[in-house]
Amino acid sequence: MQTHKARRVEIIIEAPMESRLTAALERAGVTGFTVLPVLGGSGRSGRWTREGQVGRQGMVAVVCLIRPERLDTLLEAAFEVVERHIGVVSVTECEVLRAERF
Amino acid sequence: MQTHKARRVEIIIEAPMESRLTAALERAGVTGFTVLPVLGGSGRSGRWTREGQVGRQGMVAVVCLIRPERLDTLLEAAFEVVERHIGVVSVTECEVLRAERF
Amino acid sequence: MQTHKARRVEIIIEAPMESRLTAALERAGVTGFTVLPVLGGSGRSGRWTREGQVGRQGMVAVVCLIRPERLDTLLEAAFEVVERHIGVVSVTECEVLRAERF
Amino acid sequence: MTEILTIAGQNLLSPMILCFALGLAAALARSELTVPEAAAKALSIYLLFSIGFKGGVAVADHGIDARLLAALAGGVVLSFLLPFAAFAMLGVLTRMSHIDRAAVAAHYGSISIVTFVTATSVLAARGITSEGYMVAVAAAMEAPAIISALWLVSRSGQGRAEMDADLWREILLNGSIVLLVGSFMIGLVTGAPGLARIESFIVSPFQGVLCLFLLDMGLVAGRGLRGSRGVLGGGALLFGVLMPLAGATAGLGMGLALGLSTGGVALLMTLAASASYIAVPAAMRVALPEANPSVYLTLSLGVTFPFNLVLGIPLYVAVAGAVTGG
Amino acid sequence: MTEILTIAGQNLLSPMILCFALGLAAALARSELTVPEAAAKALSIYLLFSIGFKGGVAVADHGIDARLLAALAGGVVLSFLLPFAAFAMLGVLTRMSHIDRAAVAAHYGSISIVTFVTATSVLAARGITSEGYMVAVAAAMEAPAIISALWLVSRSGQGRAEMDADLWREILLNGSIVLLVGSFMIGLVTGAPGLARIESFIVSPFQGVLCLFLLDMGLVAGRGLRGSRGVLGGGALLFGVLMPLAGATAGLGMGLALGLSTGGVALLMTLAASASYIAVPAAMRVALPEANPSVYLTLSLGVTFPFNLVLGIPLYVAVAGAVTGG
Amino acid sequence: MTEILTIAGQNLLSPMILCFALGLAAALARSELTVPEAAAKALSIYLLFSIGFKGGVAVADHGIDARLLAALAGGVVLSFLLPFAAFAMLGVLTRMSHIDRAAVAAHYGSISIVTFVTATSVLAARGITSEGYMVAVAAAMEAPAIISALWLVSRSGQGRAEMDADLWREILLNGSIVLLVGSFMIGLVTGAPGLARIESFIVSPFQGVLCLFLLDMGLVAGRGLRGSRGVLGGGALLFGVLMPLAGATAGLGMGLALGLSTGGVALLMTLAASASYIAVPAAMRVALPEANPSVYLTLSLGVTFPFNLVLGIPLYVAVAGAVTGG
Ligand SMILES: Nc1ncnc2c1ncn2[C@@H]1O[C@H](COP(=O)(O)O)[C@@H](O)[C@H]1O
Ligand SMILES: Nc1ncnc2c1ncn2[C@@H]1O[C@H](COP(=O)(O)O)[C@@H](O)[C@H]1O
Ligand SMILES: Nc1ncnc2c1ncn2[C@@H]1O[C@H](COP(=O)(O)O)[C@@H](O)[C@H]1O
Ligand code: NA
Ligand code: NA
Ligand code: NA
Repeated sequence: MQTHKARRVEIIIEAPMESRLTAALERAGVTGFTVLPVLGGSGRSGRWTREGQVGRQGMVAVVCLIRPERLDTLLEAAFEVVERHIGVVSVTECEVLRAERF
Repeated sequence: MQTHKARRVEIIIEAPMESRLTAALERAGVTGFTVLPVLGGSGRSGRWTREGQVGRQGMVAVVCLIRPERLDTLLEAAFEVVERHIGVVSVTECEVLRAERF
Repeated sequence: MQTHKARRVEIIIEAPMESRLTAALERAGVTGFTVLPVLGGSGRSGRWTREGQVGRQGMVAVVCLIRPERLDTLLEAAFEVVERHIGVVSVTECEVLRAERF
Repeated sequence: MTEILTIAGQNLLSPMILCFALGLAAALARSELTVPEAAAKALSIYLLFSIGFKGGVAVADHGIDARLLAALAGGVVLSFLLPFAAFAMLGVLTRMSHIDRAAVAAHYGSISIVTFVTATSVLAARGITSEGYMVAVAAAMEAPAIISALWLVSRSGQGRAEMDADLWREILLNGSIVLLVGSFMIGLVTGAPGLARIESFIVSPFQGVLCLFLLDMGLVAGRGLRGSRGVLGGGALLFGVLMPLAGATAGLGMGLALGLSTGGVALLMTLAASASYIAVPAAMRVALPEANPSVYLTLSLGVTFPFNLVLGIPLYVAVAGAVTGG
Repeated sequence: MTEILTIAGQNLLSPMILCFALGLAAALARSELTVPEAAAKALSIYLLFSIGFKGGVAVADHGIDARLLAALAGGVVLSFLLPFAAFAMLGVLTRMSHIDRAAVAAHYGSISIVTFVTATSVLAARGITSEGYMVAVAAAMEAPAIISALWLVSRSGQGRAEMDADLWREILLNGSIVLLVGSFMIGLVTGAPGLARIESFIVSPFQGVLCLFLLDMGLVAGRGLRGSRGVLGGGALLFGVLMPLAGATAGLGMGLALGLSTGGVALLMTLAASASYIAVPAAMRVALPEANPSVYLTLSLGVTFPFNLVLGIPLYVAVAGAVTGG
Repeated sequence: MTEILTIAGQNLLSPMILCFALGLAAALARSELTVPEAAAKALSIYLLFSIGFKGGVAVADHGIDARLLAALAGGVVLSFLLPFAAFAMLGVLTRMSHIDRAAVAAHYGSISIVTFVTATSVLAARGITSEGYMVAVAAAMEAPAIISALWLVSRSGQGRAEMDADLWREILLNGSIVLLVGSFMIGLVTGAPGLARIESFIVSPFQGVLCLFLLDMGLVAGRGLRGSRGVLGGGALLFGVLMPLAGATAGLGMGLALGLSTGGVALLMTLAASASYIAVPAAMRVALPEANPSVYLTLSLGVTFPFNLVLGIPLYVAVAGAVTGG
């Protein structure tokens, strides 16, 4: 099948920052993203699990498929938000179906 | 460690279509897949979150690790189901342990 | 933006094994990981969904971003735990922001 | 008239409606208040189980009414026919595409069980009884409208409806039908002694649970409305208010023809006036993926549901009382 | 005999059993009805807390019974020994692998707390009292069977059991043991005054909550059965019915030896007859990953659980009544 | 003094506190017992709704008290000022960074609604009434402390607080404020007749629900404590006990100045003594990401919350009684 080069960006970020991140992505012209729940994790700021939490703390994973040429704009927008916060950003090369969607 | 070339296909699709997609994958000879929950997202059909939903609307992410030579069959089967529906399909190159499982 | 080569390891494993896996990862010097919930899946041991379960059965996905040179240590640690259990391990090349975090 | 105003006033100031209003206001003000999905689903399971069970016990108590089958048939007929009225009205009032009109029509032929539950609680507060089997009628009215809508699409040739055996099973055995009919039958079998064992679970807390559930419905409806501003034009909004009135009128006629009690007529009017927002949307995503979900969800959940809750139900109860002299 | 039939009939037509049947039927018919996982877990927390607390209050009221420790020891002995019977019976009736037999045996030595809860509700409906500390006996019977099963595996040399300190902690401090024992002790400490404060939460709605929980159990059991057709042969199915009877007989003997009341004997029979489907499966996935989960889950949840619920419990209650003359 | 000991003793042996202790012990022993997140959130929605509604009904019954506005203002003033006391005390007792001190201070100026709820249930058990509008005071005290803390940070120049319109909306319209104020107003509007309709849902099961909720709080607090061993030094621990006493003293003064009833004074003391662990932490993650969440969460949830629950509340109730002569 016909596929098209793209990038898959995965941003793991604190839940209270989710709406700020997605707003920044939209401002940067990102046309789509998907938010996945996260159960727990570990990093420089230690271990956490959803069970050791009250309220809306915790993290989410935002996945964003994007044309390669738009990657830099996206990363800059994401970095702006992520900068002072805990969380990680990774980028993978991928292929997508239906390029007109991106 | 010994690893083997494979493809990771990620299909984000409406929940009511999940069983149809997995049935199509099974018919196409796919030996395994994993379904992840999705909290929300945004795309051409606008923004949605699980909280703005009643009933079983919403989306899921189906992840499928597959031998490279089987990719085309899988994509055709998936496309058949996804075609008229909202959602996205991406393919990444990867390596897997225990190739005999795929 | 400045990005750095890394690997994204995704391990799908039974929930009762999660704490053993993350403990093994930590012993292997992994500095961070993220645990995602899984709704269901299919593989050699058949189809399962969270709804057909009582108690804490089911699976989780553990995602681990890691420097390329540490990959082998990680895979060996993971394999040790996964070996006799159902589940899959995949590795993707990726780029990360803020390399000092890994 | 004063009767209508009294009922409407009492209804407006009931904890249920105020909870709905609170949820709506919170969502429109973009508060992050949410009821977890699992909790909302658990509340709806409770409501369906309770109302089905109590309906079954009522039928067990009074004996199987001869009108049961007639009422079921009447409900099915209404569900089949209302989509045609909705489809035509949308043609006059809006410029929606053929497919969108058909999808919306399916929603208005089907029913909203929460609207029905709220109506039963209004009746209970006024001491008006109704036929226990009305819950079975509600279940029977969920699906037929979908057939009419798909027929409207296939006739037009302007789209393709994807129907398969799986979809039929999903529609006919959807969660709320199974739970409603199942608990109705359990109530029928166990009768009053069964009720006695679980009364303090399914009867006394019922209205309080309904409050929390309507709070969540308000949140969901409000979020839906915010997310779909501009999706509906004035004509569509008008439809969202006129169609329930048309449906209620048809329900009134059918209820009288069936010889139902005052409460039964009011409930049948409510069923006909209400629009689905759970079972039918899911079916439409599979069968008519090209139809725009924002349109039908906003109409049924954002416009018609609040209208029925706040104004419709008191109106239907008052009219049913006046017409049947109950 | 007529006594058994009466109890069985009443049991069959109770809302609880009918709810279980509804869930089973819905799942087998592939309805999409589901109880959210979080809701089901919340219901089970409620049931465990309520039954533990009430047990503690009962002990506080009647004073610590001299037989408490003996009953605990008796339960532990049963849990240790029953796996050997199960292992042997599986060897005769089936061709399962050594490891699968051991894994299944662990389940049948351990207990199902929902079966126990249902039995207490059957006793309550018949006005039969029982020793409050039976919930502590239930908790004590959860884990010993696992040790026997792992010993059976290691003795055979046909597999390797992975036991570590973590696993022991997970087994001994698993959620249901902690909640059951913890709420038992809270009930013991607060006694009747404590109960008075939360009675309308943990006593009156209990049977209704049990209904919804059994609805979910029916759904889960039904989905499990559908997903594992062909996994069990006729011999295994027979085991799923004979083993609880064997267990109940052992429980009867132990109960009489301990001098328990009619209700206590019935509950000990039920515990011995029931098979675990929460704690033990999780432990088996860690300790005996090669054992096939479909086999042990289908047997314990799909065969023995419904059998006990529908036929077993009334039988055990009737037999306990006849034998103790209660 | 004996009064304090009596209340403390009764409190310690209440099912609520024992449930909290059970959760704490289970988590510290690394049991895998958990209350699903959705269930815990549902329980908290129930508690907030119930307490808000009952407060509104109480105000509707007694007429709007002239002191309502004064009490609201008094609460706001306390919430504004307490962070300065906390900030100073932390400076003396610990070596925390400026930013961490400010973040902790925000928590102690704000309130814990569960602590408040537990105090109302202790009052109810002792037959002490209080002003219905205290729930509105509680809501009013949630946010002001955040402003003080951010001002402390910006003044110091040692960090940067990220405040935007979105964050203000999130703080002021956070779930618990909206639900508490909303249900208060619903109770105010519907009054006693509204309460009658939902009484068996929001009144009778209240204390039982609180038990399960505190069980979960114990689990969460225990897991938090385990995960952050070594994060807090002795000075910080001392702060976690002294600051609530300081807050309670300020609350006592304000309560007397406002002329509140015995119950009202006890509740205002409790509010001032309690520390937020939901709304403020989320706001801090956005506004002061450099502040260490382990520090403020462990202090407020792991130290001060248990202290208030077990010792603080009985003390505040006894002191309020002694001082007001109630
Ligand atoms: N190397 C990593 N791989 C995957 N997830 C990570 C990694 N490092 C951090 N995370 C995630 O990001 C969260 C915050 O990380 P940190 O900022 O390092 O404390 C962790 O709790 C994990 O969920
Ligand atoms: N570029 C993208 N990256 C990640 N997810 C996407 C993207 N576009 C769409 N999606 C997901 O697919 C859903 C439907 O997309 P669409 O069909 O464009 O409305 C969205 O709600 C997202 O969850
Ligand atoms: N090829 C695959 N792609 C994605 N997930 C898989 C695959 N194979 C197995 N899995 C996941 O791993 C679980 C156990 O697989 P198995 O050990 O093959 O039974 C399945 O239930 C899936 O969730
Ligand atoms: Na209708
Ligand atoms: Na047993
Ligand atoms: Na405070």
